[in-house]
Amino acid sequence: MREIINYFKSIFFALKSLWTGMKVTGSYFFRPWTIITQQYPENRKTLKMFERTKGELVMPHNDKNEHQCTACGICQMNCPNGTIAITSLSIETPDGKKKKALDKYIYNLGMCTFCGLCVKVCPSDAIVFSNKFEHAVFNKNKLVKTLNKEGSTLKKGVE
Amino acid sequence: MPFTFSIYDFTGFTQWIDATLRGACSPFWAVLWEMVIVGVLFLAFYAVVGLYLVYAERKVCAFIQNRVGPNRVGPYGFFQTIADLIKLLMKEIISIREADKLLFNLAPFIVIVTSFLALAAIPFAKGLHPIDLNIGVFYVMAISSMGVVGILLAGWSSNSKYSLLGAMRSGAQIISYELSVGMALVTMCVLAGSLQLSVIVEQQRDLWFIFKGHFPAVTAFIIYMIAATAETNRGPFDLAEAESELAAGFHTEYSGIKFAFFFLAEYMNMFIVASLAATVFLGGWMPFHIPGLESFNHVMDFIPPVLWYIGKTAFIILLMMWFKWTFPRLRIDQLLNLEWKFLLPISLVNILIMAFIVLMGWYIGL
Amino acid sequence: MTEEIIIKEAPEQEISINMGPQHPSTHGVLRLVLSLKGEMVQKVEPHCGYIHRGIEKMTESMTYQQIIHLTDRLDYLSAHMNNAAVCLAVEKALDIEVPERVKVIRTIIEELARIASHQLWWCSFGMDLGGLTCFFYGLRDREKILDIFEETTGSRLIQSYNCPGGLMADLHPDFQRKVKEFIVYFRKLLPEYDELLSGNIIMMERSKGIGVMTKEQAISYGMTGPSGRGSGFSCDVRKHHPYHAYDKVKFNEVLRTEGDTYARYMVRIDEMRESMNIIEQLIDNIPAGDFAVKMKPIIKLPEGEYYQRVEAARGEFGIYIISKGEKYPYRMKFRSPNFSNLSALDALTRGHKIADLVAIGGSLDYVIPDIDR
Amino acid sequence: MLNAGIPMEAFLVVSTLMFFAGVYGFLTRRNLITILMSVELILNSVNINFLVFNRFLYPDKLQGHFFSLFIIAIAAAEAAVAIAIIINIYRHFNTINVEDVDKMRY
Amino acid sequence: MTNQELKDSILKIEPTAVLEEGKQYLNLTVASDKWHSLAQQLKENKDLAFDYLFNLTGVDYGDTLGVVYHLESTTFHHVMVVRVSADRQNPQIPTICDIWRTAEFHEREAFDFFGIKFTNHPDLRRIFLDEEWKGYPLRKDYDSSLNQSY
Amino acid sequence: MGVKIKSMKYEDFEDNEGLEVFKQSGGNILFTTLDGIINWGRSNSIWPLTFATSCCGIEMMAAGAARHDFARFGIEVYRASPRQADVIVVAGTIVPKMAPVLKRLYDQMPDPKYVIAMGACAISGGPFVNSYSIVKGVDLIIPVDVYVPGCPPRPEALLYGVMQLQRKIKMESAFSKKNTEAQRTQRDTENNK
Amino acid sequence: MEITVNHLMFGLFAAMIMVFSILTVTTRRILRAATFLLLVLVATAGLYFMLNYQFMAGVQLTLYAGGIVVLIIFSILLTSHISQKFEPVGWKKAYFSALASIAGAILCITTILQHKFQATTEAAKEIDMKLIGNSMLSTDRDGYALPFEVISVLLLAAMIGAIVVAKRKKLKE
Amino acid sequence: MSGEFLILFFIVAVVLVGGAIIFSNYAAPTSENAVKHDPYECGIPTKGLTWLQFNVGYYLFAIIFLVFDVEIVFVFPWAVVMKDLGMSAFIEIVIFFFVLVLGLMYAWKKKALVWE
Ligand code: SF4
Ligand code: SF4
Ligand code: SF4
Repeated sequence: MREIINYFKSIFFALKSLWTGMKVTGSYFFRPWTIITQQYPENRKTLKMFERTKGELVMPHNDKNEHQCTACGICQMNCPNGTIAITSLSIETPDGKKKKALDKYIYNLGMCTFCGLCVKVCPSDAIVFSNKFEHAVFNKNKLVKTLNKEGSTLKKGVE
Repeated sequence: MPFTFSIYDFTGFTQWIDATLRGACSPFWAVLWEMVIVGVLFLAFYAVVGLYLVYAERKVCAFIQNRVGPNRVGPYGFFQTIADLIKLLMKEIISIREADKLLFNLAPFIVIVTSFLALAAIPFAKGLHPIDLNIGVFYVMAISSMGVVGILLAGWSSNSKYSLLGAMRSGAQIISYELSVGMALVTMCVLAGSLQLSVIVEQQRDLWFIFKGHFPAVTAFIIYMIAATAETNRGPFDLAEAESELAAGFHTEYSGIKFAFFFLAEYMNMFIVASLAATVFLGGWMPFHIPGLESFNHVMDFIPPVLWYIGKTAFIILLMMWFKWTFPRLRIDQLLNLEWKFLLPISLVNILIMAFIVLMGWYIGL
Repeated sequence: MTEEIIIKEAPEQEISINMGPQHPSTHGVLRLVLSLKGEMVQKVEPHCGYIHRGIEKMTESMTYQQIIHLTDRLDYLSAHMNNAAVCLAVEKALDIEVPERVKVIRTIIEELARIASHQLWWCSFGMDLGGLTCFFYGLRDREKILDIFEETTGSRLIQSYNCPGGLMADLHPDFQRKVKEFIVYFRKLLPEYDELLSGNIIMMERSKGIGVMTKEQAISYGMTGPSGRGSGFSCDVRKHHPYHAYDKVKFNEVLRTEGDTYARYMVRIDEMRESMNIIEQLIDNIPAGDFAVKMKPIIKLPEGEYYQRVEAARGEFGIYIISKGEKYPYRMKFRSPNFSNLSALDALTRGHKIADLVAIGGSLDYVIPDIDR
Repeated sequence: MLNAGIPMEAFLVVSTLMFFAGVYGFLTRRNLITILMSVELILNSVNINFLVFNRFLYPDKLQGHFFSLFIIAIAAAEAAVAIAIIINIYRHFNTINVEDVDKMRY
Repeated sequence: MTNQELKDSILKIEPTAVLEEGKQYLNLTVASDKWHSLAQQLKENKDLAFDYLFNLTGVDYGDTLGVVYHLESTTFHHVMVVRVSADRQNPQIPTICDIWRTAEFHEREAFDFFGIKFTNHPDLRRIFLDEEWKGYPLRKDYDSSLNQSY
Repeated sequence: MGVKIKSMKYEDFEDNEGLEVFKQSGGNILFTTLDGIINWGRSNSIWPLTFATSCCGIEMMAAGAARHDFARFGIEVYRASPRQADVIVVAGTIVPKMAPVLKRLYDQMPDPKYVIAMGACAISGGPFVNSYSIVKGVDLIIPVDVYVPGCPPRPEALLYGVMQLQRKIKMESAFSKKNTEAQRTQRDTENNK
Repeated sequence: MEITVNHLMFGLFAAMIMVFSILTVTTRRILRAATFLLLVLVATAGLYFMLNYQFMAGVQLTLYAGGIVVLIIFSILLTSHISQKFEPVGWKKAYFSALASIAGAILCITTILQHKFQATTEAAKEIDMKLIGNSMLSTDRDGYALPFEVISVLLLAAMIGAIVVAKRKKLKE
Repeated sequence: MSGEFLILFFIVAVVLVGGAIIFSNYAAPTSENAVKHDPYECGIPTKGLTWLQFNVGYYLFAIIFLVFDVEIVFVFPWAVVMKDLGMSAFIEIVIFFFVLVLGLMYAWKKKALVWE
């Protein structure tokens, strides 16, 4: 007899626990306003990243097409996997001294791990992270970018 | 025969077609033409139902899961499954080395043909009943009991371990649960005293069977729902294609359109069991009536039978989807346990209770 | 003269079947070779290395700051804890006392990461059992934590937020408010997890009494973290060898004695509550101060050996550094919790069914890159 | 109705062919399961005959109908036991070939 | 148990062992042929009860190879580091995976990376790398060009 | 332009020059329309293979979850069997031991098939380029259609990558049978010169 | 005689039966044999259907096609592998068996064709389920109540027998 | 509509499947490579036979299923007339079920219903 009672008890318990679960899912089904989906391409205009979001490395240029990189190479040295390659030329300053200047700041977006070391160690704050995340391309080579703009020069006063 | 089209009764419509055709050509050709028309219509119906069930499932699960689901292909993602179909049609079909090609190709035929034939016996509305056999309930059961062969063949002939394992599982599962489906239906047949689906529907003119048969009918309904979910291989009984265990189960090796047919058949089977449940338990296309409340019944009569039918079927399908997206999956031994130690004994007893109630005349309404 | 080809194998012979590397339930690229008899698992042979990336060798040519970005990627779900181990080891070796603020922030972030990791485990465990909706609910709540992380650290998953001597950046001003909001939110939603899965009869049937491991076995296999604590092995590093601010907060070590899949499951669920307790104790009194101490640009550890253990989301994470006084470590070894836990898989699953194997695997919650390193 | 215009002999010829196909299989097959299948063919053809005779010769009675009904039931029971035995043999001898089983008896 | 007491009781078991106190933990160095029996004692001795092996590291010391074991007692919470070294040409160390089960995988790892052979190990194969992998990558003299297939 | 993606302007996309390379002439009107329909179907129903090796896989999961919802694009149907998958999202590091497996999985997929390389590891080896056990980019093993940089890329970035893939699919001509493997490989190597 | 849909149906079913029953006994792959058997049985159900024995058709489908064949397929799945093929039957044996069968078939068919059956030509009535049920449960002369009960005993015996046989441990080592 | 339509539906279904497969075979792009037609096993070449041996588990259920399937078939005619025949039918079915339940009990006791 006890067995039979247990038998029905177990059935009852099982049905109850199933119903508990169904209540949860069912309640969401009937509350479509709880949907949290961001409709990405539609909300592109309004989509705001957090300001610290690391999307890609950029080198800010001011309106005179000047950047702050002294081509010291510290970032290149600190980068753990060789994402950054800096080529520099030596130019002569007006007062006759030889100085290193940035020729090309090559940054391989397809390799960067966004560890943030380069930005942290840069003595002249020449590079920052931007929020842009839409980078997908068809050709891997497109991911290798030159950060300094064509014809840009070093900002005055940055050593 | 005049042309009478009414959404409340399709008999006139079908008879008109019949008469026109017979008037126009010889009986043989008339029948043939009729067949072609029915066939094409049915094909379209089948495809539309299949595709939109898939769409519905995706939307339902999306809503349950707090997201929106497909919404970029057409308005509200309405053409999503059509895109899928086109893609699958244009997808390479891979044949498997050392597979038994004949059986490998035969398997999708079997699953589709059985679902097609079973669908043929479902009464959609008054007069919209492709085949009205006097063994209707039994016929649907018999036909759908053959679908499992397709699954077993698919699993075996793919020459892959996962497929075979999945096929064995779903084979054992489907045949086991078929019993309970049958028992639940028998219970209702005791009440109806007939197997003919049209008669069964007619009998529920005043009140649906699930209310007429009260306690045993409700039990039978629950058993039917569980067993039918299991028989269609849907979650939480989807062991055969248990993603987390067996990759894709018995159709692991099927690609392209052949896979699509298994996919489609799964949904059509769901539709069939839901229709059968709607017909046998919830009164098919009969409106909801409460004996005695004439004005209420009149209001209900205004809703066309097709809508009643669709509504009930949709409700049961929704219920099955709700199950699937809520519960974790059972293990194979638990699954068989559930059938053989719970559902089968209970439904055996339930038949006796129903018989007793019928014997004593304790059911509601006569 | 026989008419058909007789199969050579004996009928009840075991056959082997591959699960993975590409398989939804191995959580990545673990490969399990199962010996089956029918559906009974006779033996499980884990084949690792499908994502062996040679991190230990790479560390031998990296500075300690750079190593952080590798420890991040070991067990990416408890990246903070792994980083903290490196930082703690370096700080201890150099005798640097980090500011209180750093300690508290690290603790909070670690606990948040633990919750996030357990949430992800919950989704994937639910998915392993076939409850697909769990996946979405778990990840939905996890997004909140990721937002908090991103706001402060700039990345969602792999933050590289710790650095020897402190943190990479200060907290975002919104941090405290958001964390508090999250705690309120998650306290409300955690019972839903129980309703959906923990209390479900199918789930209980599938996990109770499955994959039982006794305490002795657990210790012998070195099973740590929630998996070990489910067997009653008190192995919480936060309790026994406190670091950060863990000695200042009150929390319970969640222990269960059954040692089955369900116990491991419940330990994690309860740990989420415990983590929320810890965060609540700390979030309102984050001391002011610097977020890092000034370090030399090139860190050289004095010659010697250092061992640092922390409690990652999956168990005890340890790093063992042999330094020869250079800026690169001479040898660095990571003691990853998953690797030890994995070694118990065979013992756990013998005699169970394939479906149980999936459930047990889910309850061990392995992260493959952490195993393979 | 459906059988209108089809002579009874046509049915009988079909069933005869099926019967002898079964006999052929029974004689040539050496695999126990295929032998079982041949037997099923034979039984099935007998069933057809019962029903055909019933329909065409005694359309008002149901004897043939019930006979075939019971034959099918018995065939099912027989198949169940036969398969159980076959599988047992297979588990024991690792073959279901009659000749091999014969040889391996001791 | 303090480190001093530990020292005493271990020396009682194995007089040839060398014990010294490191910065962090007590260090023990033992010859490889004595190691297995000592390990047995370390675990089974009621006062020592080192039942939890939480780390096993292979190290390339240059002229020799070595294995470092980190042991803890879950009852007394004392920790000890054991060092066993082996020669470079034919490194052999007795396995302890019969004592601490977790060592089975860790030893395979050490074999994989350093080529240290653990005698009596039930299943000593490479664990992470392919069977065909040439050389032992974590040895200092490993030539990384050996296996460059990609 | 023949390629339109809902809610996104042509100019909003990166690498439009790269896209032009894939453009194939469709032939006569009938074929162009047919191409249009088929490509519409294909591009809107990209079923991925469940394939994730490491961290990026988690972000791929996040992309499928409620917040970002892959399903909106009709690509939520993750298939565990390569036979039914259209795209393989290589999410995570590939090491030499895994490479043959990946190749095999790719080979077992039915045509037309696509590959998205997600994350720095899959593109170039990422953080592990200097390791002894790394494949420096999956394009060394299988032809890649779209590269999604990041470590890990945000879910939105992956969605963006998927849209790029949709654009690429829409450029193709369904009947010219240019999608077969050998031609693809050849074309891709040319592009990546 | 005008060709009607009936003829087409009968032709289809008859052809299916003849072709597939021969294939069943001659194919060299065991699961194919089972599949062909299934098709034969389904076609037979079609014939029953044409005879207007709808219930029998249903029974044929459920028990034969959906029951016995499934069981057979199950046992095939257990005992054979896809790469197994029967060796062709020895020609002597095949020859004699075929001869015997064909001779038997010709004999029977000629007998059938020569015998004049008193067949009714009227179209078949539909057999109501009620009729079947009534005569199955009635205890009078045309009733089958006793067999009905005996079937249950038979099933019991079959079940017990099958379980005993299947559950027995290996006979000897 | 009547029975002829069964065959119609049969043919329509066959045409649907066959047509789609044939169409797909011609229209879809194809490519060849060495492993495409190998069985899938999570990306690892299959070793040994692709064949799993099963123990008693599955087929015992198939056998018991068959028995109960027969039972259902025989119960259907009974169900139809239950209402009309009343008591006698009820008693007959009780006996019928009783005997069957004996079988089920036996199977239960013999642990034939325990999947292994
Ligand atoms: S970016 Fe900064 S660190 Fe790098 S080279 Fe320029 S100035 Fe130096
Ligand atoms: S973020 Fe890290 S990986 Fe990227 S460029 Fe900077 S240092 Fe290199
Ligand atoms: S790219 Fe970065 S996030 Fe992605 S798998 Fe590689 S290390 Fe992990």
